[in-house]
Amino acid sequence: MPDLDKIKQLVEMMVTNDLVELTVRDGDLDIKLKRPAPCSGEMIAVPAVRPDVMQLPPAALPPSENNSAADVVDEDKDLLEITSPMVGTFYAGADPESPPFAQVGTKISPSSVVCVLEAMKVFSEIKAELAGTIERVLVKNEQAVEFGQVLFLVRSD
Amino acid sequence: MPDLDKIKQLVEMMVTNDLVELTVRDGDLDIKLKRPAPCSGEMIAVPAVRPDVMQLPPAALPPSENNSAADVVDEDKDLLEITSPMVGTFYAGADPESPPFAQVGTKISPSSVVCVLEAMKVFSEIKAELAGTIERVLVKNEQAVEFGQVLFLVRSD
Amino acid sequence: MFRRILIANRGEIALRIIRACRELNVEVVCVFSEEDRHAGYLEFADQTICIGGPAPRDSYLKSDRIIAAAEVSRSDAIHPGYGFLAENAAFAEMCRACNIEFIGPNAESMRTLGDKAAARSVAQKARVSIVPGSDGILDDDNETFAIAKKIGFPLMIKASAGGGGRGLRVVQDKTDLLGALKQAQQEADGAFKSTDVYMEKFIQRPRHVEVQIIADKHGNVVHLGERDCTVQRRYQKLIEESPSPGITSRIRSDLCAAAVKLAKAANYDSAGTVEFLVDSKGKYYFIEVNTRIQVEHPVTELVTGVDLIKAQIRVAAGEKLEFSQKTIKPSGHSIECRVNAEDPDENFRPCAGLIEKFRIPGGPGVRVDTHGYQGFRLSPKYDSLLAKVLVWQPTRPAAIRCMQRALGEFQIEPLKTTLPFLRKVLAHPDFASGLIDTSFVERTF
Amino acid sequence: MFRRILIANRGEIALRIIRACRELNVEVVCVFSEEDRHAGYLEFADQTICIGGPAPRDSYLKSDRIIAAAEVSRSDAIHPGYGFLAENAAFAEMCRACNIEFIGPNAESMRTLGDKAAARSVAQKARVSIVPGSDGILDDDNETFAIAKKIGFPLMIKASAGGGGRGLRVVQDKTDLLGALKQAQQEADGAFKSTDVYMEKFIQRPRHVEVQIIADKHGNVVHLGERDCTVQRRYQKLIEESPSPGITSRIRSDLCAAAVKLAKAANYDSAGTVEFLVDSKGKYYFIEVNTRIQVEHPVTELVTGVDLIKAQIRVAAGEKLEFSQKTIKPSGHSIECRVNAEDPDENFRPCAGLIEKFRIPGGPGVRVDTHGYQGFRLSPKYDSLLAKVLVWQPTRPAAIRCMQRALGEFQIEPLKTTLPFLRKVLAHPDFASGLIDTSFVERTF
Repeated sequence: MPDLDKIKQLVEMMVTNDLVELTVRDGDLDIKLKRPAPCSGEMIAVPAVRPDVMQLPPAALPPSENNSAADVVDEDKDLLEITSPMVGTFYAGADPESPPFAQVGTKISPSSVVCVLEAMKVFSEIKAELAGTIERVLVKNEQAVEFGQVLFLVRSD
Repeated sequence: MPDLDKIKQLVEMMVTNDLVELTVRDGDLDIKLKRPAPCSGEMIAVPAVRPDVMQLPPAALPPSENNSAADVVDEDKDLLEITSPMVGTFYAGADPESPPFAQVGTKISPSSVVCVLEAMKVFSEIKAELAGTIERVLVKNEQAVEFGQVLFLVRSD
Repeated sequence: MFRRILIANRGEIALRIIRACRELNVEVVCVFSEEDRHAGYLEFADQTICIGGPAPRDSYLKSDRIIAAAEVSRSDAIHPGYGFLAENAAFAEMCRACNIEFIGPNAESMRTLGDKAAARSVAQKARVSIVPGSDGILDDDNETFAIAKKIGFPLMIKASAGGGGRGLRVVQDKTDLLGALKQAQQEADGAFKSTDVYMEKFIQRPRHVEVQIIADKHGNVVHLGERDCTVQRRYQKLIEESPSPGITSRIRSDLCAAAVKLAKAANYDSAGTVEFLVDSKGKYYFIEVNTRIQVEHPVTELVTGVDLIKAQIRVAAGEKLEFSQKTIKPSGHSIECRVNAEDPDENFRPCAGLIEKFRIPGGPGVRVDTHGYQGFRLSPKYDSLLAKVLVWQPTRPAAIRCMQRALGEFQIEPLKTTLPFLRKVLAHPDFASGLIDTSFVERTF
Repeated sequence: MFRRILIANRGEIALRIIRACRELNVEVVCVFSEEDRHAGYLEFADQTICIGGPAPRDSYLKSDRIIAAAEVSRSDAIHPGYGFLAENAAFAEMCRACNIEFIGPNAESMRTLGDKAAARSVAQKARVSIVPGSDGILDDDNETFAIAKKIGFPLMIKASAGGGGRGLRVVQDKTDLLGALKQAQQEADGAFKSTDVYMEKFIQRPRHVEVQIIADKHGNVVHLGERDCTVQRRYQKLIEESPSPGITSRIRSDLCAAAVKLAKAANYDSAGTVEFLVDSKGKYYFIEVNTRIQVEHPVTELVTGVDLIKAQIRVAAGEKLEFSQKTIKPSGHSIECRVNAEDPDENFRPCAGLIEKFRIPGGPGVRVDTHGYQGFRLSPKYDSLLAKVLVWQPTRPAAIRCMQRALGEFQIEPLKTTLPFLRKVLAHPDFASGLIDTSFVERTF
C-alpha cells in the first residue's frame, strides 16, 4: 500500500491546479486519478427542452396526451424498448372487457401482440418484435401515442 | 513512490505554460498529467471585436483615426503605458518646427511633458506621470486620439 | 372559429402559423419529425406529436399519420403551410372526410387550378390571357405552321415529357421552324423515349408578377395587390417586393382584376396566388395559380396591413372576409429577402450545422420571420430557407436603403448564407432602377 | 444633409440613431465609455471613440470631450438621443458655437420649454389650458381661500422645495384648507428647511396623454397624433400606445391642436412631445414639453409610417418636412412594452450580467428595438431598459393579442426582466377595457 499521505498530496495538487487526470506509475506502484472536466460552455449552444414560455391562455388538453418519447426517463439501460410505429390511440386489450395483451410480468416472443393502436378508425395489432418479460408499461389504455414513443420496457431473458 | 516535489514542479510548469497534458516516462517511472482544455464555449459569450459587418458604402475616414486603445497589441507586459486623458488631436512637439517632446530613447520623469493634446482649440501639455525611457510611440503627429488610448510605451529604469 | 389547429409543416412557416393561432386564441398542435425534435418553434405549440423519421416521406408527407395526429389531439383543422401536402387535393379531401377542416381551398377548385391544362382553360373562359401555345402535340407540319403564325415568333418548341432544357428549341422565325421541330423531336426521343413536342410563345425578358387573392366561402373575392418576384435564380425566388417597380398602374389593375375573375371562375375560397409573366411591352400572360399560402406572403401583409394567415384561417372557419376590395388600400413599399443557408461562392450549395452566432436585424420598418436562433442546429434534411428579412418604407428607394441596413446588421456564424449575395443584389444599379427581368441574376452575378 | 453624425448616447437609442443614419446614407461616429467598449451596437458605427470612464459624469455627460470627439472625427452634427445631454441648452449652444449642429430644437426654444414656469406662461399665451395653481407662494390666508375657490377642490398643497411626497397635502374641501396648509408648512420646514408651499389643482385619476410634434426651420409644425402613457409605475412609463383608448376623437383633436399652437408659440423647430393630463371628464391640462426624441417614439412611427429619427435629422439639416398635416393619416393601433432588466418580484430591483439566452419575438406586426443579444453583458452602470417590444395591428384588441403573443415568445435568461409583469398587465381586464388612470399599476399589482 503506498503512502496515503502522498496520494492525498497528489489529490490536493490536482484540485489546486485544476488537473483532470493524473497517472503515476513507478515500478509496481500505479496511481491513477481523474476529475470531471468542467462544463465547456456548451450549455449556451443546446436549446432548452420546451419550458412553459407561453403566457397565453393555456391549452385545455387531456393531460395524458402530453407525454412524448423524450420525456420517458431512461432508468435502466439494459431494458429493451417497444416503441410505437405510428400515431394513434393505444388500447391495452382487444376490447374493453378483455384482459391486456401485455402486463408487467407477461412473457413475450417477437410474434406476441402487445397492444392495439387505432388511427383513422383502423385498428392495428402491434407485435413485440423482441422476446423477454414486460418490465414496465409506459402508456395507459386509450392514451394517444406519437411515432417512436416507448410503450413497453422489456427485460431480455 | 517518486519525489512529490518533482511532480509539483511539473504541475507548476503545466499551469504556467498552459499545457493540457504532460507525460514523463523514465525507466519504470511513468507520470501522466492532464488539465482541462480551455473552455471552448466562451467564444459564444464574448462579442467579436468589431468585424466589418456593415455592407453599406464605407466611411471615407482618415485611416489614422481608426486606432483604438483596444487595438494596441500588448507585446511586452513589462512596459508601462502613458494613456490619453482626453479626446483630441495629438501633437508630438510644441509646434511643427520643434522636435518631438518624446521619441524612442527619450528619458522621462513624471513631470516631463511628452506631448500636446488639442481639443476645442485648447492645447494641453500632457505630463508623463511616470519615469523611464520611451520604448515606443504609438501615435503619429496630428493623429486623433480617444480617451484611454495608449500613446507611449515606457520601459521603467 | 376553430378550437385547435394542427400544423402539418415545419420551420419558419410552422412558426408563422403558430403566431397567427396565438393571436386568434386558437390552440396549436405541431407535428414533427424525429429530426426536428429539438427545434425551438415547437416550444410555442400547446402540444407536439412526433409523426416519423427525418425524410419527408416518413413524416411530413405521411397523410395518414398527420390525420391520426389530428384525431388523437382532437384538432378540428389542419394547416398545411406551403410545400409538403399543401397542394394535395386528395389530402384535403381525406381531412374533410375525417371531419377535420383542411385550411385551404375546396378540393375541386384546388384540383382544377392545380392542373395546368385545366387552369389554362378556366383562364380562357374567364378571358384572362394565357401564354399562347399549341394546346397539344405537334404532328402535322401544316398545322405547325398555322399555329406558329397564330402564336408569333419567337416561340419555343418543348418536349411534352421535358425538363432540364432537353428537347427545347427557341425559334426566331419561320424559316427555322421545321428544322428546329425535327431537332427537338430527336432530342426528346433520345432523352425521354418520346417524340412528343408542343409549341409555346417565347416571352422575352419577362417579369414575374403575382397577385395575392383571398376569397371566403360566401362568394367574396378580394385581391391584395401584386408582388414582383422577378429576382430569381434557377426558378427560385430570392427577392420579392410590392408594388412591382416594373409595371404601370394600368397593368396593375388589369392583373388584379384578371386574378379576381379567375378566382371567381374557379369557385376559389381561400388565400391563393395568381401568377403572371409580364413582357417588356407590358403584355401579361397567366401562368398558374398557387392554391396555398406562399413563402413571400408577408410582402403583401406589410403594404396592406392584412394578416394573411389569420384571414386564411378565418375564411376556412366559415367567416366572411373582414374587409372588402374598397377598404384595402395598399401603401408604401415592401421588400423581402430570403436568407438561405447556402454558400453563394460554391454554387449555392446548402450548408447546415450549428448556428453559433445569430443576431437578427431590428428597428423601424424591419420584420424578420425565422425559426433560427443562436444555438439552433439547422438540419441538412430540409430546405435551406433560414430567415425572411422584410422591410416596409414609404417609398421604394427608402425600402432599398432600409433593406441594405437590415442585411448589414444580420450576423450569422459560422454557416454560409446568401446574405453577401443579397447585399450585392440590393446594391446593384439595375435592381435600384427596377428595370430587370427574370434572367437578371444569372446574367449579372 | 449631414455627412457624418456623432451619436452622444448609448444603448438602444444609439442603435436606433445608427439605423436612421444608415438609411440616410450618413456616416456614424459613436462615442462610448470604457464600460461600453464591447457593446455590439458599436460594430455598426463607422468610427467609435472612447470618451471616458463608466460613470456618465466621466463620459456621456462630458460635453467638452464629446465636442472634441466630433471635431477630431470631423462630424458635422451631434445627435444627443434622450437623457444625458439631450435637454441641455448650454450643450446645444456649445455645439453650434463649434460649428457642429445639435440635432434638436434651437437653444432659446429649448430653454423656454425646459423651464416649467416659462413653459406654463407660453401655454397660457397660446390659450392652452394648464393645471390651475397659485403661481406663487401661499403667505396670506385670505388670498389662499380666494385662490382655492378659483381652483376648486380637491386641490394639493405642495412644498416648493418638495419631493417624495413630503410637504404634500390633498385637500378635499375648504374646511380642511387652513389645517392642511399649516401641516404642509411644518412638514416642509422639517424636511427642506423652508415653509414655502404652493397650491395646485388635484387632477383625479388622470390619464397621461402626450402629442408628438415635429417642426422644421421653415415654420412648419405637424402633429403625429397622441400616445397614451397611462401605464406607469412610480412615474416610469411601462407601456405606451396610440391612439389613446381613453379619449374621444374630439379631445384628441383638441389636444393635437393645442400641441401645435404651443410649438408654434415657442418657435419650436425639431421633434418634441407635449404632455398633458386628462381627467376622467375629458378635461385636459398641459404639463410639460419634452424637447427631445422620446423612448416611446416608435409607437407613433408604427401608426403614421413616419420615421421620426430620420425626420428629426432632416429638419436639423435644414430640410423642409416631407409631409404636411393633411398627408399624415394615422391608422391601426400600436403598443409598446418596455422590457427592463429588473426583478418585478424584488420591487423592480435592477439586474445586470451576462445574457445567456436571448430570443426575441418576430413575425407579423412585431418590432423590437434592442441593443441586447445572446452573449451581451448588461452593465449595472446604466439604466435597465433592455428592449422595446412594439406591435401594430388594425385594432386595439388585435394589438393586445399580438403583444401577448410577442411577450410570450421573448426568452431572456438568466437575467430577471419585467416580462412576467408585462404579461400580467396585458392580461388584466382593466387594461383591456382601457379605462385606467396613472395609478392603475400601483393599485392593481
